[in-house]
Amino acid sequence: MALTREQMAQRVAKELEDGFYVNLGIGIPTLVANYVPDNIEVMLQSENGLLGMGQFPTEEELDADMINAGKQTVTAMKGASIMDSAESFAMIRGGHIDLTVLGAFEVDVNGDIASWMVPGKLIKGMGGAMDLVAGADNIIVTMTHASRSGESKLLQKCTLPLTGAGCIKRVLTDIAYLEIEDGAFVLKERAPGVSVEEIIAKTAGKLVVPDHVPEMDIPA
Amino acid sequence: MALTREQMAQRVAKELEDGFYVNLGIGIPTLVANYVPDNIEVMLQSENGLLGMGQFPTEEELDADMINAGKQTVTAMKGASIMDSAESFAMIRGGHIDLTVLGAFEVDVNGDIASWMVPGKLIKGMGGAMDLVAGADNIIVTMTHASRSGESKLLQKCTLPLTGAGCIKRVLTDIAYLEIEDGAFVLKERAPGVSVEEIIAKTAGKLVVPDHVPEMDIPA
Amino acid sequence: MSGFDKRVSSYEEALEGLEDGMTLLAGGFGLCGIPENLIAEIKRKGTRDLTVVSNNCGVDGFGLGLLLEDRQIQKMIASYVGENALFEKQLLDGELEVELTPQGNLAERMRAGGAGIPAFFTATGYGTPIAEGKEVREFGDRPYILEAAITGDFAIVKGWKADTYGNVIYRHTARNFNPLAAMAGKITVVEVEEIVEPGELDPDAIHTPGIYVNRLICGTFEKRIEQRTVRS
Amino acid sequence: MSGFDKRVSSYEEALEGLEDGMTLLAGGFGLCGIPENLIAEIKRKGTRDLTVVSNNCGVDGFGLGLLLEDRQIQKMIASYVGENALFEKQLLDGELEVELTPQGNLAERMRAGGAGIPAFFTATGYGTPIAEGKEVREFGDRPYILEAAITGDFAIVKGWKADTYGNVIYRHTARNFNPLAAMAGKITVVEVEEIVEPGELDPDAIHTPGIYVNRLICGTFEKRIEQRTVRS
Repeated sequence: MALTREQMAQRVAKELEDGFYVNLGIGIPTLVANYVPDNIEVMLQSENGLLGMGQFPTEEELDADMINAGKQTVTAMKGASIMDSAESFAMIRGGHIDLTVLGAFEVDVNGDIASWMVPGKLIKGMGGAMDLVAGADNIIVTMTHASRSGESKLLQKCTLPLTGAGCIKRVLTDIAYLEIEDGAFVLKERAPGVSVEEIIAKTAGKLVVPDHVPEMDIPA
Repeated sequence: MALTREQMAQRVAKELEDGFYVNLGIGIPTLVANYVPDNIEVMLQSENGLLGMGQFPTEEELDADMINAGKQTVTAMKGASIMDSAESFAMIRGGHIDLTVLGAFEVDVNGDIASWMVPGKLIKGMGGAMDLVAGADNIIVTMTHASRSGESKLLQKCTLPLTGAGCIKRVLTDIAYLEIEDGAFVLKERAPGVSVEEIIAKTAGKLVVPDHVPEMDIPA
Repeated sequence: MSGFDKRVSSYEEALEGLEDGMTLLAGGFGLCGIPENLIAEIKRKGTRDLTVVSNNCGVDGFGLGLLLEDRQIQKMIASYVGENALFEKQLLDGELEVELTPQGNLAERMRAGGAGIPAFFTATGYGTPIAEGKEVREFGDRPYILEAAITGDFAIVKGWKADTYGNVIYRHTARNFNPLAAMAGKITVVEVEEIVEPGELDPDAIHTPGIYVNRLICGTFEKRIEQRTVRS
Repeated sequence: MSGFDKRVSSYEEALEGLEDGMTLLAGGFGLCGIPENLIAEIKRKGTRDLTVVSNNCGVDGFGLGLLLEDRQIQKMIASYVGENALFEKQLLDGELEVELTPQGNLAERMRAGGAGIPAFFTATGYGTPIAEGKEVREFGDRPYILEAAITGDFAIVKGWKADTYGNVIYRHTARNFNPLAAMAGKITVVEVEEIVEPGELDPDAIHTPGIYVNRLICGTFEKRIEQRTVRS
């Protein structure tokens, strides 16, 4: 069975470590915050200038001057700090974020990622995505393994304009967790009940399949 | 009569305008702060990170955490701001200082300045001098016109290693006020009682002498 | 003598000298921390053919979106412009030019403009469409591209509190691009919620020193919220 | 779980992993805002062949001057080193290497190192000895030189107050190079005068966010004054 969005977030959350500073993109990545293990603490960075993003505000706490990178009203946790955009991106671009989780349209065996524009459609802009992919050593891309029409998003070479080149090492899809090594996707885990054959069939880029591919440990 | 150090500072102070942000170097430039005209306000920047330097502290105000670029204990005036060294030099290098006053060993007709090292002597470092000369549009160099042994410091080409190239437009010496234009020193004013001939004799670089060279208006 | 008192008495005076064809830097992220009254004054004033540098272009009917209504913006330099139907229409109709720049580059390019750095290398954007025509150079084993500084004829900035000398403090994430726009404007105009006397703000806590501020005005703000999200 | 608590229990632990031959960034300007106890610990520890990046090298017998006594510094990158007889002697004897860099470049190079900018252009130093061997390029009608970022294996930093998460506030001009060193250290160690609980410091007033801080310790400081100047 393909993972739900919540299960994808749960699987990503297993990569969190105590004391990690984490930037979560919009969509599935945002859900990761709901599954931080009880025994660790992480701090969320929002690239508009907030390190230590808290939960959404109550009606009483609502404050137009406190938003996240998705422009949602938020709160600051105890121990938060607020900075201007240059300082916020200094933090990102200087490699100080421990883990960045982002969505994508396509990823390829070279670690290239395309996530910001589809030619022919209106271009809305890359926001902070190019900075995030260029800045972090440790990025997990989350996306469905294939498009709705069944086309693989794990390619030999991205077809869409890139967000960054050679920067992605880990991909979690709805059916597999893979790492990018030496010009190939290496299949590390499969979603519960998903066969290796299905993953092979849905992966367009070079795929390395070890002898044993464990199922992910995900609550049903 | 050659100007005293105090008179030189007095003459430079006439270039101050109301609302000027000013950086004063060590030595004669520092004295300029004593002669700010009563009817204007200026704010002093100290490049270690203080905009709005006040007077020296009383014994009671003395604070090791509040010093100027000369490492002297100072105070902050009302309306001061304090910043880190990168922000302080952003201010300087970005051209935001209205007037910078600095000492020098040599200045030449191209606006080159040498002020930080004499080969063969121990090199102590340029501190912020290279940043200051490269950052300000409006710089006044203050120095004696000639060395103690009588050698001119206003040259056709600097002989000492430079602090900056092509950045000086105005020089106040103990005997003259000059501006650098089109590859020459233009004699604008002479110290009271100093003859044009003396200035010509003591200026090694190309000197343009207008028909009329007024005496400086300096209290005796 | 006026000394360091940066206050002006009207929004009209605050934007005196802003002319057709100029480059305008605007603080704000989404609708958070935008100089809303200064933008409204530019609409009233009718200045045209502006190049506007701002992370976003407001929404329909508010913020920089107001300047689209009478086609006052000729070119927009931004990182994300997806919130605005009129923007989309003018872009598709070829009435508006847009230069997309990554958010971090936008911030750093404005800071560089204010700090006297004409260009810097960054990994952001290497291998992407925004690297086209830009110099690539390796440092260590990594490729970087050269990005140029941005400055503006005017910067419009929204602060929280300022003293009369123009020392500004921002509030929470309304800080965002405001201090950077303030650094990079030839003429920087700041509107705030409260103006206090010099000495009332802690010198250690100033975000924008008054040296960057040419004009200061106190306004009242709607502070519209773009994505109102609350927990129960 | 320790989460974000950056506190260590001793100066020894604070500098664990600092090894011979490493590059050390040190905050401070003159003797103002120097991490004096961390420096003293490096002396005690006896780490050698250090490359030290700091605006100055302390004075005889205090601050970084202490590290000269046992010749622990192999190379000094600084803007001004004129306050120290032992420094002068070791330099003249060829026992110490020095790279002089303008103060603004030093600050900006450390910030760049922390911000992922490998190099930037600056007008500072063009036409001077420090431009030798560096690329020159014109932007507009002005020549600039290319300067490289600086990073360090360790950064030692003196703050005023911090919370246990390592969010730091500096006091007055003791700020100077400290926030920049903090950004550019692979391992950044901060000593402060007071440690408070998270939530006690205003998030809008943090100078160094805790993300840059790996280790935090509370110390007592002599705060020696270099030029004691008072008015009567």
